[in-house]
Amino acid sequence: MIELRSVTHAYGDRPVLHDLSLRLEERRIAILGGNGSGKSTLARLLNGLIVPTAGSVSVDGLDTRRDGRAVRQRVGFVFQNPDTQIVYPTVEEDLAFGLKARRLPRDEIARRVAAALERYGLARYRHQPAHQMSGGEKQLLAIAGVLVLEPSHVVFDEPTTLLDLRNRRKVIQLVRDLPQRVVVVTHDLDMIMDFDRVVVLEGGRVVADGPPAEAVPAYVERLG
Amino acid sequence: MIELRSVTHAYGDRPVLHDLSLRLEERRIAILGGNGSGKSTLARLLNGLIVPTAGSVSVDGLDTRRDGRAVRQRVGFVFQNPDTQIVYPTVEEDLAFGLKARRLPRDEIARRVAAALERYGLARYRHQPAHQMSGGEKQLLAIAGVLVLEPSHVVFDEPTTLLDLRNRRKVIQLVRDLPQRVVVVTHDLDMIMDFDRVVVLEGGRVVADGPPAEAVPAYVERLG
Amino acid sequence: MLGLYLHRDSAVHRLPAGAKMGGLLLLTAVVLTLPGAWGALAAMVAGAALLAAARLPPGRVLRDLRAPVVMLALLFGIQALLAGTGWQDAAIAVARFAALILLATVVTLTTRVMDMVDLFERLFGLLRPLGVNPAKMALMLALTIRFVPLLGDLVREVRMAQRARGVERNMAALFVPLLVKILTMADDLTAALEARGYDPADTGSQR
Amino acid sequence: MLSTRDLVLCALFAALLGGLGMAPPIPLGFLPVPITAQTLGVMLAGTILGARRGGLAALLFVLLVAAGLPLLAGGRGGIGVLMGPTGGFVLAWPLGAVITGWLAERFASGTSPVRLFAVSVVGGILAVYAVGIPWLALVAGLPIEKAALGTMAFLPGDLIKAGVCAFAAAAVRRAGILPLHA
Ligand SMILES: Nc1ncnc2c1ncn2[C@@H]1O[C@H](COP(=O)(O)OP(=O)(O)OP(=O)(O)O)[C@@H](O)[C@H]1O
Ligand SMILES: Nc1ncnc2c1ncn2[C@@H]1O[C@H](COP(=O)(O)OP(=O)(O)OP(=O)(O)O)[C@@H](O)[C@H]1O
Ligand SMILES: O=C(O)CCCC[C@@H]1SC[C@@H]2NC(=O)N[C@@H]21
Ligand SMILES: [Mg+2]
Ligand SMILES: [Mg+2]
Repeated sequence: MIELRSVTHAYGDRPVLHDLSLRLEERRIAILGGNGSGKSTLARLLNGLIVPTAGSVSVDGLDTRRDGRAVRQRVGFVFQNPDTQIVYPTVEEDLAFGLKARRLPRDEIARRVAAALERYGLARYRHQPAHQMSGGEKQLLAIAGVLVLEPSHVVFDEPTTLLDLRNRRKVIQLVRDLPQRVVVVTHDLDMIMDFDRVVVLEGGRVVADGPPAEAVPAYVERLG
Repeated sequence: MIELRSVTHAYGDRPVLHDLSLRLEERRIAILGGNGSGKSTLARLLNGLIVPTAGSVSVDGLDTRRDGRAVRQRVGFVFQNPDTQIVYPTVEEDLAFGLKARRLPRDEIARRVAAALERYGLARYRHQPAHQMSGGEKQLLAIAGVLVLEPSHVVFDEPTTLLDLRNRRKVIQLVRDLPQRVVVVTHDLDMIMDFDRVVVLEGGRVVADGPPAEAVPAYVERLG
Repeated sequence: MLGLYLHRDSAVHRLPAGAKMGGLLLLTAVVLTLPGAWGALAAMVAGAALLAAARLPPGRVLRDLRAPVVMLALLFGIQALLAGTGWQDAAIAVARFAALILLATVVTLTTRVMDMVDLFERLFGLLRPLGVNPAKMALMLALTIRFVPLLGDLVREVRMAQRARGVERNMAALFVPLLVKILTMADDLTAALEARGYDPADTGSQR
Repeated sequence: MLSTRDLVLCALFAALLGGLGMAPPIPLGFLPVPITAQTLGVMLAGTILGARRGGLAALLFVLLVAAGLPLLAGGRGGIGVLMGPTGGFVLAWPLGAVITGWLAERFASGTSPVRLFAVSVVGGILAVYAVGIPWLALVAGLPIEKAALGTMAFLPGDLIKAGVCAFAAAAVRRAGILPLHA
């Protein structure tokens, strides 16, 4: 469970989130909101990539400010732009990157990488330079690179923006099938229609919060 | 009118477009296709940013290989990511960039820049550094930077991917109201429903070509 | 950080970039040659006067200056302590450079980047016989100014992506994706420049 | 002649040098010269772009610092800083990038990290020190041996930077992204 207590966040002297309190315990949660409403900021707070200017964020009781490292082991994060997330050069090396940092034994790493290559349909790209893959394939690799670490929560920041219809469905399906708890920031309403909860941000405040049937129309209306 | 005659294009020894012949004369044309199908490559051929490996592309009778410069004056190009399109530090200077490259007289430049600032609602950002603008504002600036050159055709490569609902509508409306001939590469089906023609690519070949009511279902089915 | 030009309607803003840069050079020479604290004092007074004349908000300017001055104080202060050169000398050294940074900041805040770049372009014109293309130099300078914040964001983003994958600090792994991203961005930027009518074969001067 | 792509690459690497200035400088104590991440940018510009473009990138950076942009670590800039005790090092950066690039083009155009490391050391460390030390002695009024000895404190850090540069440049080459002569 992720909990935000009176969280305020500012970049320099510019506040972008104002006194947010949320208990995120549903299995699939979406965050909607206009450009600049604070979605990415909120998402980055959830695994301690940034820490709040005031208030606190905790994951399963661990404070992101004090136990940042432990929190990041629990909460995986997939960035919008796979290019900045992939540590090149080859697909296989990239998948092993996070596992090596955890100092797992060599054969354990090899096992997990092989499994991930299979599961996400990347096996045939194994030795290929990652930057030569298409947008959709890169996005899959970025997701695989996080999931191979087996986090208990996964946060996605707009994971479908570069994808065609087919790859988008693939990613939507993949997210749907994840056993983990999931938080997705997106503008893609199709993706979240069967989610358990939708939080809508505007100007750094929650303006709607509830099941999709309630919150999505509120979002559409506000931005209409 | 843009015409492609038996166009083939390869990057190195990897062909991505195969013997394409198209006469693009409708006012609003969309190009659809999966990731890696060759859409961006096709778009870049249209204004001579790249020239075909074989075959030829002409704009109003001008060959892109021989008259590249004249072609680029006629065909504006708006990229997916405004961050890679904005080249000068402030909004006003960036708008002036293309005009300066054309060697227009100073007062003509000033006049056109002022008009564009007004028309696209950028006047209040005039002296602001472009990097401080939001995604949607940047996209508007990128479009304005092209339209200020008054091209007779405008090609867009996925212009709405980074935008929220509101900014997306704004850009869709802006594209709809353009007096120019327009070619749009996109995965965004809402944008093109009232277009005159939709060309669907797959593996570097045209697999459907017609009014949206015909071509879009063909696209959806293929990628389904 | 690169807030740079701060638009105000003032005589200092309207002064030609050449005059401002020339003045800056001159004052720098004076400050560095005058013995003791006098040069620094003179430059401080000049800087403060210009600041007022330019109608710049002093709070904002002082905030911009805080980081470099703290840095300078650290550089010279620790040296004074360890080398025993005396705190007065250290204070004077800090004051000198702080004054010069103040002057440079006033010039930067009141001069449009384009005007500065135009000035460089004219200066590079003198080097044309050596094969220097002033228009290209000017364009590269402007591009650099535009890219600095972009690169800053990129560095931040890549670092975060790595921390998200459990790698808290790994310099080598940081630069691989960063370089790949820079090099692929270069292709898009090149296309964007050419799409807007930039022609590298065009060697004539602007205007 | 410089192509549009060359212009963009030069500007991007000049900006990368500026971006590296965001890492806080570490004061040494006995010398008024900090440890900075920016020399890594010099080595990267040389090894990845080659002599001409790499040197140009570093030159652009120095020009913008001279113009007063706060691009040096800790937000410093302006002619005054260039004329200060650290000025010789900064002014030597373009030279360092040229030498690194020149050597890379001849001896390290492949993916060998060892060679890339060696050229980074010669261009990015030796050449920079060769100009920086006499300048420091002159401006700070130190005997040259003392300036040279003090500067040796940068060596461990700069060797690490050369290592990082070699690793990163080798990886980029292995991915086949930008051949040195393209
Ligand atoms: N590192 C930063 N420094 C300064 N301001 C920032 C930074 N990151 C974001 N901001 C600003 O904070 C506000 C919220 O940004 P955020 O990225 O959280 O918005 P968002 O909802 O994710 O928007 P988008 O839909 O465009 O991705 C924006 O106005 C943005 O300009
Ligand atoms: N500069 C390049 N060098 C080598 N291969 C390239 C280059 N640009 C594109 N390709 C390859 O050519 C194919 C077509 O690319 P293109 O960018 O035209 O696809 P697209 O239809 O625009 O895809 P997307 O929807 O992902 O943007 C892809 O397989 C891509 O990997
Ligand atoms: O920021 C400045 O004022 C310039 C600092 C120059 C530092 C020199 S460059 C070579 C050597 N290696 C370092 O890390 N620092 C010094
Ligand atoms: Mg965001
Ligand atoms: Mg594309």
